[in-house]
Amino acid sequence: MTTPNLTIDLCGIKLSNPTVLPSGFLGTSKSLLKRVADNGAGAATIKSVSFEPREGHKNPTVIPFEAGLLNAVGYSNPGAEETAREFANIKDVSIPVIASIIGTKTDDFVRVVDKLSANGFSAIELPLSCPHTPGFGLLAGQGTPESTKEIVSAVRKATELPIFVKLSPNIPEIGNLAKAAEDAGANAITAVNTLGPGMIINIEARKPVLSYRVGGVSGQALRPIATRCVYDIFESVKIPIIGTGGISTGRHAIEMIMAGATAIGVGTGIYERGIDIFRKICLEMETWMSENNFNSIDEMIGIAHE
Amino acid sequence: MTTPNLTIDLCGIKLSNPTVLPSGFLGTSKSLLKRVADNGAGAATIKSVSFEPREGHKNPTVIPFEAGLLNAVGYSNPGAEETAREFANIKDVSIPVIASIIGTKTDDFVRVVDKLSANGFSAIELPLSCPHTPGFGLLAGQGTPESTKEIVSAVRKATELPIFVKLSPNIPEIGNLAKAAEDAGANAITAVNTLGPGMIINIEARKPVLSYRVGGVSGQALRPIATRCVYDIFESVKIPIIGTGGISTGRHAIEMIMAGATAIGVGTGIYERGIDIFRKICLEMETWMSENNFNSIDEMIGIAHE
Amino acid sequence: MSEGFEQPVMMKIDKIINESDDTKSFMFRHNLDYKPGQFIMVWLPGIDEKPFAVSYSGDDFFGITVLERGNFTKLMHNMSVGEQLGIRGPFGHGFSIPADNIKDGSGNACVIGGGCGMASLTVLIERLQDNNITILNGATTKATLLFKNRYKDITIFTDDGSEGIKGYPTDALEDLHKENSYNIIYTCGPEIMMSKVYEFCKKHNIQCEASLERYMKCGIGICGQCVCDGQMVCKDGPVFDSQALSSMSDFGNYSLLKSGQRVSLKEYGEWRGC
Amino acid sequence: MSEGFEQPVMMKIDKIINESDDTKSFMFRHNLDYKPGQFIMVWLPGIDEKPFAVSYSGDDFFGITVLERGNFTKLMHNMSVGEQLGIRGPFGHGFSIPADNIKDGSGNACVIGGGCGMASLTVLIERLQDNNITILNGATTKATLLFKNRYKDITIFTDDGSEGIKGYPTDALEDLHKENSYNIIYTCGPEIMMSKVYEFCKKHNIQCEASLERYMKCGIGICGQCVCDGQMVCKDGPVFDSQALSSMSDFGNYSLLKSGQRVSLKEYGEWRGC
Ligand SMILES: Cc1cc2nc3c(=O)[nH]c(=O)nc-3n(C[C@H](O)[C@H](O)[C@H](O)COP(=O)(O)OP(=O)(O)OC[C@H]3O[C@@H](n4cnc5c(N)ncnc54)[C@H](O)[C@@H]3O)c2cc1C
Ligand SMILES: Cc1cc2nc3c(=O)[nH]c(=O)nc-3n(C[C@H](O)[C@H](O)[C@H](O)COP(=O)(O)OP(=O)(O)OC[C@H]3O[C@@H](n4cnc5c(N)ncnc54)[C@H](O)[C@@H]3O)c2cc1C
Ligand SMILES: Cc1cc2nc3c(=O)[nH]c(=O)nc-3n(C[C@H](O)[C@H](O)[C@H](O)COP(=O)(O)O)c2cc1C
Ligand SMILES: Cc1cc2nc3c(=O)[nH]c(=O)nc-3n(C[C@H](O)[C@H](O)[C@H](O)COP(=O)(O)O)c2cc1C
Ligand code: FES
Ligand code: FES
Repeated sequence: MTTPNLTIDLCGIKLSNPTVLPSGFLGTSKSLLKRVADNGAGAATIKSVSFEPREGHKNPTVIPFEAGLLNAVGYSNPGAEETAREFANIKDVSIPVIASIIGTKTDDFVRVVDKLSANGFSAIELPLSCPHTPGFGLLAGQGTPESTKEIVSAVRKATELPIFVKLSPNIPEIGNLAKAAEDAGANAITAVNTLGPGMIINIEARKPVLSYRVGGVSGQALRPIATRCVYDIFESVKIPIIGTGGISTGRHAIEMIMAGATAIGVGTGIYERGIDIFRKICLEMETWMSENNFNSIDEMIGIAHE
Repeated sequence: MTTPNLTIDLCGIKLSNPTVLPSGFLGTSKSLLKRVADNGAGAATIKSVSFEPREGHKNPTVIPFEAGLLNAVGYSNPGAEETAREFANIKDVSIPVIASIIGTKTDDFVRVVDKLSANGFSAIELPLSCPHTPGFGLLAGQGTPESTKEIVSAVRKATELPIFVKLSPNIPEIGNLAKAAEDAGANAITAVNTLGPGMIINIEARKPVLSYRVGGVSGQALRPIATRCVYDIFESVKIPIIGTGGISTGRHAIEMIMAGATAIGVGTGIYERGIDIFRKICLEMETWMSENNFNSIDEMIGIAHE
Repeated sequence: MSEGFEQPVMMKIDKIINESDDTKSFMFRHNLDYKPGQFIMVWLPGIDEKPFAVSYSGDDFFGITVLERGNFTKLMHNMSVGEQLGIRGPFGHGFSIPADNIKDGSGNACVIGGGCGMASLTVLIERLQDNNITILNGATTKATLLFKNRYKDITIFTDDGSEGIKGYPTDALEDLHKENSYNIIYTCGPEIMMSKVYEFCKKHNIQCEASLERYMKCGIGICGQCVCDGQMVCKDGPVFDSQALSSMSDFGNYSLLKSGQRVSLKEYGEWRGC
Repeated sequence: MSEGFEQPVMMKIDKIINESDDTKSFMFRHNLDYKPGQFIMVWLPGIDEKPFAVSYSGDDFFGITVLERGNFTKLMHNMSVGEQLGIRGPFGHGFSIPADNIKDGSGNACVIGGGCGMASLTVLIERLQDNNITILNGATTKATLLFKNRYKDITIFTDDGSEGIKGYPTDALEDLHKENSYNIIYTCGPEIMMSKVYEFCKKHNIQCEASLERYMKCGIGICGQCVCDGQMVCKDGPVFDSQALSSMSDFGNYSLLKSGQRVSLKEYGEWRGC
């Protein structure tokens, strides 16, 4: 029996396998992206970058709970200029690297895209969906079809790179929103960002643990909801989906692909299984695919809809 | 040291402790409510009842996953008439019993309230928040401030009993919605119903496991989000809150109370720890309260806001 | 929580056995940690999910026996070797084996099956081999008799006398008990039959264990669909002993339809049939 | 995943020790499963959370030693016995004890601490008691010297000569090594000092283990804040050996500010101070 082929074509970008490092995990430096590549990821996303530097929230910013992580990092990042410097010649990293870009106004997105234009990123991701940072994402009204169209159209004019739009699982009609992004020129949908927000209170301290009090939920808790979002989006758009949320095994990855994902994000899973989780997931996918007579990822995309 | 006092006053209803059986768990018969009372619950809610009988969805209707349960029971219930018969003389049950009432139109709610008026229920709960049953809750637009006001006002005219409005964790501005319910005459807020919906796909079968494909998420996955909802609602209304979502230990219960809940619902926890979970939670609360010098529930309500 | 599968696991049908005109057994290559009397939920993806007893159990296989009764069992009967079914469980509490009062091998036990209720009793019978047991098997007619050749010492009853003794197995109990002085009687079958067995046991102060059937949804003791007088048949049962049965006035009388409506067992049986 | 606490656990301060003018130790009654070199995150509810080494460790207690440096440590210094701090961890990888090359007791080890970096080394020193060790402790001046009376055989250095030998501990290394021929040198302190120790070890082919400090957010190896050349100090470190250090060109040179900006250690130190 031949080994199953894990390669995918993600709107023109070739990935050796469908696993993608999502934004906010390890994406602070080129050195870490190289390590992620060495550990088998198919592609990687840098930590979201705004035009100006941001310190983010005070600690604790990330806290594990029984069913995943709660985080309110607050989009800390060194700003567009410093990011362009840190990730210069990004092609040194052996896998495609996606630049995640945030802004409070449409203009901001374009300014960051411009700053990063010489870096050699493989795609631009727009997370219009953070549930817990004032001025950004949902808290800035970016989760509506109208503002999604506006931002995507503006970025579309500023770059030839594929544009990924990252959506929130909190949106009830997520299919419509994905459609709005597609109509405005997005080349892929990343689904999803964190859920909630949620809160964990330490009862002895009588205080929320996160210094920002609330934070987005990722990991196991998010997985069934992320799967449903991908399932819904798959019925609404033709562009590929990067299914993200709670994936930590090859089975989870295949479940997401059957729901309609072409690639899959693995973030919180790194905490659960270590940085080599990308390689582990690929091995598990290969084994399962061999046993179940699948030769390629393409054969599995969206088949739960049949 | 004296044993802490777990009694609460929930908008005029006296409970021996804050634990409440939420709707949809075991509330199909008077005999089960008695058993729940024997196992230490402070109050119990019957399975939601519509005017006409409903068979609900096909099996599987409930499925456990790593972080809780996924369910799409589809509001199966024998209808108002039969429910009035099954729960006749409900005062035989030693704890207050809450009637959960659903409808597709405002009128439906009132008709069911009328049918149950002679039963002796302690309160009426209106779950305007189911995320996965067509014609009901969110899928019928019942999660807006306007429709909430309309339904609550109509039921307010039809009964003197306290009205609990049960909200969805999917609503971003949950505080506003709670306020709308309070303004229309609700006496308490039950927060929250299930999250999502979510989907679990069996990859060998290549099909969603729930026959309805998607279902609401309860249990651990829901807890941080439910806690945040209660925290937000506590800042928006004066009426008490029944905090519900993922509670399975005394610590969880106290966390929810510190977020602002007066009573706490325990549903999925029954699966995790058995039907005597009500007694277990009360014991754990007593122990913790003794060790931390709390004498009553009242002293803890909302103190995470300070 | 269950120690088995919380979510359905797809298993290939390894063998199909025709047990009678309208009953087939489906065999799977899997070691299921199963206690006689427990049940599993069987899932037809996209169709429905129903509870079944395990009727064959070994180190590397198990099987279920299914009477064709409605759409779901019809679809199952149309399946072939190599096709897959989803299995979750096992769930619930099984029979006590050996019961305390026959642990020393001195006591006698009787096992009474009716119709496809026999499917719940076969693994029990095998586990009781080292004890003194009487096996009674009833069916409406010869063609629906199950497992008549699976055990040496089995007494067969048919309503129409087409095989074995004509009549109900319960009719023979009085004489058999005089002879064998049973310590315990295990039963599974139509509830009207089990209710007769229970009454008989009560009268003669024999321990009784009956395996009940109710329409199930969650299978894990939370939804309340399978209630029988404050007991959840899926979790507290499906096997109940004399003491539990004595407080269950619904036993032999009432059951819930899918909507939750409480009806007579007759009405339930008519609905359950299709 | 950590084997300790994933979420902060509130612990009462049991005792406070004044270690020097600007440094206090906070003791807790709890048996922490701690390996020397690991760190814990300390939470002041509603304020912030920072990493600290464990400087005291016993069967029913542990302690941390804190230099008053900015707002967070000032708030800690104002706390009293009976007040509570949130503790999660321990996290990361510690020192190898005994290192492979001194397992048989024949080899020699040297421990070099600088400033409050000594706090990371005390438990290590206690665990190494059965081996031949040299302890060097450096500080800017007498008043900031830590743990000078905690060990018998300790050689003290101050920049100003106000106590012990005037100069840096690294200045004495050449002579000490001639005499003792070290197999391993453990170090924690200002990175410029550790970097010197590392270079010395490299030249003489001695195994080196250094405990690095970077600003931390998650503490659990996912956010990338504490990166040092592809290594996460919180998870892959904070202790790194010669081999790891040799591939870390940022070691001794660069660190990330809270925003993620990569700056020289000097700039980092100035920011870190407040
Ligand atoms: C725990 C449990 C597990 C089950 N598992 C399975 C399973 O694995 N597969 C499956 O297909 N079904 C299963 N069932 C369903 C159940 O066995 C049948 O619904 C029940 O036995 C009726 O079967 P029938 O339709 O063949 O009965 P019928 O044909 O109506 O009756 C069968 C026999 O019962 C006796 N009997 C009937 N009425 C009386 C009476 N008034 N007095 C005395 N004796 C009487 C007679 O001997 C009669 O021939 C299970 C039930 C339970 C409780
Ligand atoms: C793993 C780890 C855990 C830590 N845990 C704690 C903790 O528990 N508590 C806490 O408060 N902080 C902790 N820190 C912080 C850390 O110890 C200090 O930031 C660092 O030691 C500087 O301390 P200082 O300000 O006292 O140094 P300084 O006063 O600047 O220097 C201290 C001494 O280091 C030596 N030194 C300085 N410069 C040189 C040089 N150029 N060449 C040679 N030697 C030199 C000298 O002997 C000098 O006196 C930890 C750090 C790490 C790596
Ligand atoms: C600590 C942390 C930081 C994150 N930061 C970002 C971010 O900067 N930009 C972004 O688009 N998503 C961010 N996310 C969301 C993740 O990219 C991802 O969508 C989410 O965690 C769900 O995937 P997972 O369950 O595999 O972690 C962050 C998540 C976590 C836990
Ligand atoms: C199987 C199941 C059935 C439910 N049925 C109802 C219902 O009929 N009406 C309702 O208001 N909520 C229903 N719910 C929601 C619960 O009442 C509760 O709000 C939710 O499960 C969160 O609490 P938990 O995490 O403690 O289970 C149901 C939940 C489950 C899991
Ligand atoms: S089937 Fe749900 S409680 Fe038994
Ligand atoms: S502090 Fe987050 S990776 Fe180290």
